[in-house]
Amino acid sequence: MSTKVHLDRAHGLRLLREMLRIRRFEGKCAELYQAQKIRGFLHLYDGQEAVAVGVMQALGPEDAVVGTYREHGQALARGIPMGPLMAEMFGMQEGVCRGRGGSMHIFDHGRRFCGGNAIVGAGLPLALGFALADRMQGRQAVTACFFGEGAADEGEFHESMNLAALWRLPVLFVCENNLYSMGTPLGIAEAETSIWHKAAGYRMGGEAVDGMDPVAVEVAARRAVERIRADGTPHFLECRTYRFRAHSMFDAQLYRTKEEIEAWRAKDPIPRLRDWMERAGHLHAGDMERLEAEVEQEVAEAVAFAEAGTLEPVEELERFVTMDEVPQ
Amino acid sequence: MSTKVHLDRAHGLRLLREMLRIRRFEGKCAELYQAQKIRGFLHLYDGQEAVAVGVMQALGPEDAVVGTYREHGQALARGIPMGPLMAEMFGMQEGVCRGRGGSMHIFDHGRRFCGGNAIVGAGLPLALGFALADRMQGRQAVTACFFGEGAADEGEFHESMNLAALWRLPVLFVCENNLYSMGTPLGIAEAETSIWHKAAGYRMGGEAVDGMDPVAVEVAARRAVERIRADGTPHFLECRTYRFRAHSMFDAQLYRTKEEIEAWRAKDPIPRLRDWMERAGHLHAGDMERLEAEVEQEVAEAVAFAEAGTLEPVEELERFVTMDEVPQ
Amino acid sequence: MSTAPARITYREACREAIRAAILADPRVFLMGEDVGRYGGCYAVTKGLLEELGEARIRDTPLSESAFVGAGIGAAIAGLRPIVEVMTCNFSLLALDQILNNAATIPHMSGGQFAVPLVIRMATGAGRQLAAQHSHSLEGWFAHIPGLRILAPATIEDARHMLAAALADPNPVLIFEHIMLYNMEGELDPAVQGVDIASARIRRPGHDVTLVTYGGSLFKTLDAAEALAREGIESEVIDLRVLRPLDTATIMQSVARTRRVVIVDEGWRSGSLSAEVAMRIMEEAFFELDAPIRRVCSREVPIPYAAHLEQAALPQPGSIAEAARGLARPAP
Amino acid sequence: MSTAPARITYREACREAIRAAILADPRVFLMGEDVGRYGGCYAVTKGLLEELGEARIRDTPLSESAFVGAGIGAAIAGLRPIVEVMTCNFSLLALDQILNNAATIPHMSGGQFAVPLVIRMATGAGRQLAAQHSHSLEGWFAHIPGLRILAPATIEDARHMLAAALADPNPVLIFEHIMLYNMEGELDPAVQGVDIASARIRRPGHDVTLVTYGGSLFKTLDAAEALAREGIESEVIDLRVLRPLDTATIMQSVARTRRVVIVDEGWRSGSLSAEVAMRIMEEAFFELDAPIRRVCSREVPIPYAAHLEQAALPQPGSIAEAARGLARPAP
Ligand SMILES: Cc1ncc(C[n+]2csc(CCOP(=O)(O)OP(=O)(O)O)c2C)c(N)n1
Ligand SMILES: Cc1ncc(C[n+]2csc(CCOP(=O)(O)OP(=O)(O)O)c2C)c(N)n1
Ligand SMILES: [Mg+2]
Ligand SMILES: [Mg+2]
Repeated sequence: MSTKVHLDRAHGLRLLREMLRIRRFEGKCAELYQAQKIRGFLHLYDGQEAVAVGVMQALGPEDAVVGTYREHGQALARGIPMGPLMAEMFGMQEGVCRGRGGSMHIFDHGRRFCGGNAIVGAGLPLALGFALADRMQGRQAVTACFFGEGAADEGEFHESMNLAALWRLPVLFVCENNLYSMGTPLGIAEAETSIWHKAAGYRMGGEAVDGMDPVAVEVAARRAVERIRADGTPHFLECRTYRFRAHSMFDAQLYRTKEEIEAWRAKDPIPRLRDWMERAGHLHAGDMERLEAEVEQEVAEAVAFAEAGTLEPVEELERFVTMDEVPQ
Repeated sequence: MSTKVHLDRAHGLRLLREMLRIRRFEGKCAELYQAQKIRGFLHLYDGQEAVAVGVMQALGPEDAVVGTYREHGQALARGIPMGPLMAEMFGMQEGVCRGRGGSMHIFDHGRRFCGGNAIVGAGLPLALGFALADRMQGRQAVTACFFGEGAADEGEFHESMNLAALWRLPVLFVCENNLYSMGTPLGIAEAETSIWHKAAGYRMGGEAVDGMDPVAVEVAARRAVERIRADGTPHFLECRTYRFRAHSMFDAQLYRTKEEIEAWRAKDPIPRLRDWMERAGHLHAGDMERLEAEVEQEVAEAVAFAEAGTLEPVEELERFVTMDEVPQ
Repeated sequence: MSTAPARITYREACREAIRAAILADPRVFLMGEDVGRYGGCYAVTKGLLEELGEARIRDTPLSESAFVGAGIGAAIAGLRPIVEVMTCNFSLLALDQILNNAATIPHMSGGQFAVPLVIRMATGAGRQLAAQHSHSLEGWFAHIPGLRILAPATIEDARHMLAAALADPNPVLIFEHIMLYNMEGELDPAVQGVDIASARIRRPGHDVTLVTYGGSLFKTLDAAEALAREGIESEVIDLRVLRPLDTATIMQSVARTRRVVIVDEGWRSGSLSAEVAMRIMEEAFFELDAPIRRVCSREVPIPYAAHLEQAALPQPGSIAEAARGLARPAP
Repeated sequence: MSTAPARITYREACREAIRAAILADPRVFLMGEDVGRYGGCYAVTKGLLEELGEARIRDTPLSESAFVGAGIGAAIAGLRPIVEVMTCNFSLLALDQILNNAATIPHMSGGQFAVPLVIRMATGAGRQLAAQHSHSLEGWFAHIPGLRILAPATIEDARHMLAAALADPNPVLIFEHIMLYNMEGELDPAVQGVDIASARIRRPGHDVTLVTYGGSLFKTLDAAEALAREGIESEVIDLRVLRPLDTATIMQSVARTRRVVIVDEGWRSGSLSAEVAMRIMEEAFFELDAPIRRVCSREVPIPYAAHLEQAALPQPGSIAEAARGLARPAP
């Protein structure tokens, strides 16, 4: 696989479509939350789409992904189909986790997608374990581990970075720095606000990248993954991004200004890529409309799938508290 | 207080005596452990005396100290009298903690000495709290927080460093880097083995100092404490040192060579300071003998004090599980 | 101050408690994640930063161990910190500090240092927050010597327990059930404080004693109403203080009713319900006419789906059912 | 392999169990603090690094949360890690990973991922290690659904439980009592494995049932000997598995003896003893001739001084005393 990204028409359309799928899926989720079809905590990825979409381009099916609780985008970009994802949020047994996990706990065994983790920072050690298992079993896989910049405050971040570097574990650390952890701005939470600089403290390679540009993210991710595969050492990618919406559905956003949000909206990765493709002649008339229509259709089908879902029988409540065997 | 250390005769003798007190006290402890007068875990400070003695010169009674489980040296240098310290290790109620704490849990309210903590890294957050309380109550005090380089692996180290730097808390972090955490050499435990460099990752000032030289430690500590008092920001001091003996009384030291130990013994801070003072004309004939005799006498008295101690009545076992009032 | 009872939510009662404590004592301050700018995960502390300033309302980084430990140190060194651990689900990250430092230092230091610290956290399930955000750990924490554990279930307790907790020279943990924050009720202005030592009988009865606390209190009272319609009068005890347990109040009730159901949102095995039952067995075995029953959470990570979540938790129906079985024993 | 019973220590049995497991399955490895170069805090793993190499015997940094979490991830991804948390006193630092990840992911993922992980730790008091190094937390961990909790008390269990734990598709925690490591005894080579589901009667008797586990087993057997000299025949049950509890074995014994004492080194309130008692009350209330008694640790941070430490722990004397009170009720 090359680290050069040939941003031809097909690839550009793919990135656009992937981002659009996340955006429209989540727009629908917000609606459905108001309609009380979806409940619990719902954290939208709105604005951050370029990160997951860019990073996932660099991964193959043999690789693994550990996500956050803001992981719809990570899950969709990883290829988890929309129907079971939406059904999960409806709490239906047709959901990826039988409706037990909800928005914050998406898992997909086949796609090596291990959470959906609602404890900030708790996914990092899991990623080490995946990488260690791959290494010890002679697989060339890379584990991509997503986390917010808030996770970098936690002790587990420190322990995990050290262990990954020390043991040369094939992990791609993807920090989604959206400048806030809930309502706490970065500068209120961290003495060193350049997150990727922290990697150097563990002698780990790292860099910052424009997280509002899927191509930039993809290029950086491909380069990193290639290096990780080659020499086995971990790498750190800080993706500078922003969430356009509230932290969750219960957030009045008293901690930031409308102007700041607007300034970031101007960098919205979707119109930005669209415009670039237009200028480069890669986007033809009607392309956007077709994409939008296709995505709308997919979302509608996902909702229909979820609506048609059934509830797991209460008798199964205790199933899988302990497992009878290890799923292969 | 000046950051210049006037190493005159009096001061030199003081440093020598303080180190000797620790060395001889612990030599006796080791004997008494064999004689089963002292039990539990016993971690000797043998070789590291220059660190505690050097740092404590920079502190006044208004300052606070948080120690490790290898804290005899820290406790003695802080001024905790030998008798109650030895009685503590005998498990006598005349001990500093009524015999409840033993070697790993020395506390002294009057001297603001808050542990003796046997959970690696767990003292760091306590130090932040002391510093915060001093700050909020308008006291100019500094909290000196001791920890081994092994503590730097723990998540609590990371969280504490960040919080101290972020909130500009008056803490002097004193890392006693003796190259091993139990039997694990530094390079096996940490990707970045220069501990003081870690401070920069939190935008905290730091430096490494020869931990086998009490004067070097004192100079660095005085400079740091002065700065902390002046601008309130924390500072990091990595003291490069070595423990001459085993980790604890149960350690066969399979993990390091006799040659390595001998090489470090050549840097023993006590003969080193003694020789320097001799050369500088500060040490007169008979000084050493007198010092040794005085310290021997002090140790003997401490042992006698401990031997004469009494056991806390079993009826008091539950006393202080909860407190009736806050001691002033 | 008006003497008319004011209508107020549990959330507002918590907020007012914090506000009043900070205004009353310069040593008191609040720290925790998002307590300031965000106004608190459950909006408890909204407006306090603006009113009380950054020194007294401190937003912390996501560093549960460090800021809880800093609270312990600050308490030892003379302050009276209120530390908010956003929810008990995150308290595991600070458990070493709580158990090995806060609960231990007073005894281990031979009584030299006290730890007058208050830690607040939200607890409980019911909002479809799924397995990692729905724990009820207060009963589990009650295992630890040296701690006092409070579970305010009423608006009055939410308003007044904090002051008593701050006056205690020991570490006190306060667990606020997430389903209570929106509860509205009257606060009697004549009540100026509450004790943090005793259980309370929230409903008198003579047929069966229902022992509970926190978020389960109202489910239990609902069950009691249903039972009353069937002619079974149950006495409902709100433990309020989970450690140390006020066993006297329980034993007096047992002596009257001779039958007990314990309702506890913790997972059944090893829950506080077992301890309460054992205390009754130890102190009042021969008073019992029937084995004690308990209604606890099912032993599963709480699922997201509403019907599964509700099935996992104690409910008025299951509580009434357990009581019915006791009060009308099969012939 | 010789068929004569070999004399071996509990420590050696633990070591041999690890060694054999690693040799038998390429997916098995051990990681933890000082398990390699140092040979283990309690010398359990001495020599294994030299024999098995760095890939299989991994010294970790002091990062309990990270390496336990890494063990969870590795188990999910196909390995069979044995993670050593040096002692349970440090396990609090990894509790979030254990509870919120290991115990939760199988259920929360709808059965997609299993966590076939074994975590070993030393537990218990008795060596004057003082408050922060003398916890008995195994009963407390037994509150958590999704975990299996083992307390090998005999050399046979120390030797064979590990293999069964590794074969379990679920996270299994093994607690080894520090006072047992030096115990020497015979290992029957004919026994090739043990179950990790059932309790065992270690001494039959008909007057009173003494339920215990781990380090307290031998104190309890001593008490039983003393009682026997007075004519009281006690049945001693070694729980072995603290979660899930094998209640059938207990109930059968209770049906015979009708009297129970539970011995548990955990702090009394909220200890496993309460759960065991409550189970008996739930399943065999009418079989009981007397209230269940328990002998637990006093509710204090364990002090350093030997006489205080011993006073804080269950002892043969206090166990016998409790049983005596039951078996010969006051007239
Ligand atoms: C250990 C822990 N502490 C606190 C929380 C509550 N919490 C949920 S999300 C969040 C903010 C996380 O910020 P960040 O890591 O930057 O991710 P983002 O929400 O910005 O994507 C917090 C504090 C949690 N889930 N886990
Ligand atoms: C959290 C925790 N993990 C493990 C231990 C066991 N332990 C005791 S001392 C020690 C080594 C600590 O090394 P270091 O911090 O360098 O201090 P040193 O012993 O060298 O003074 C370890 C691992 C502990 N006490 N606490
Ligand atoms: Mg963020
Ligand atoms: Mg060291």
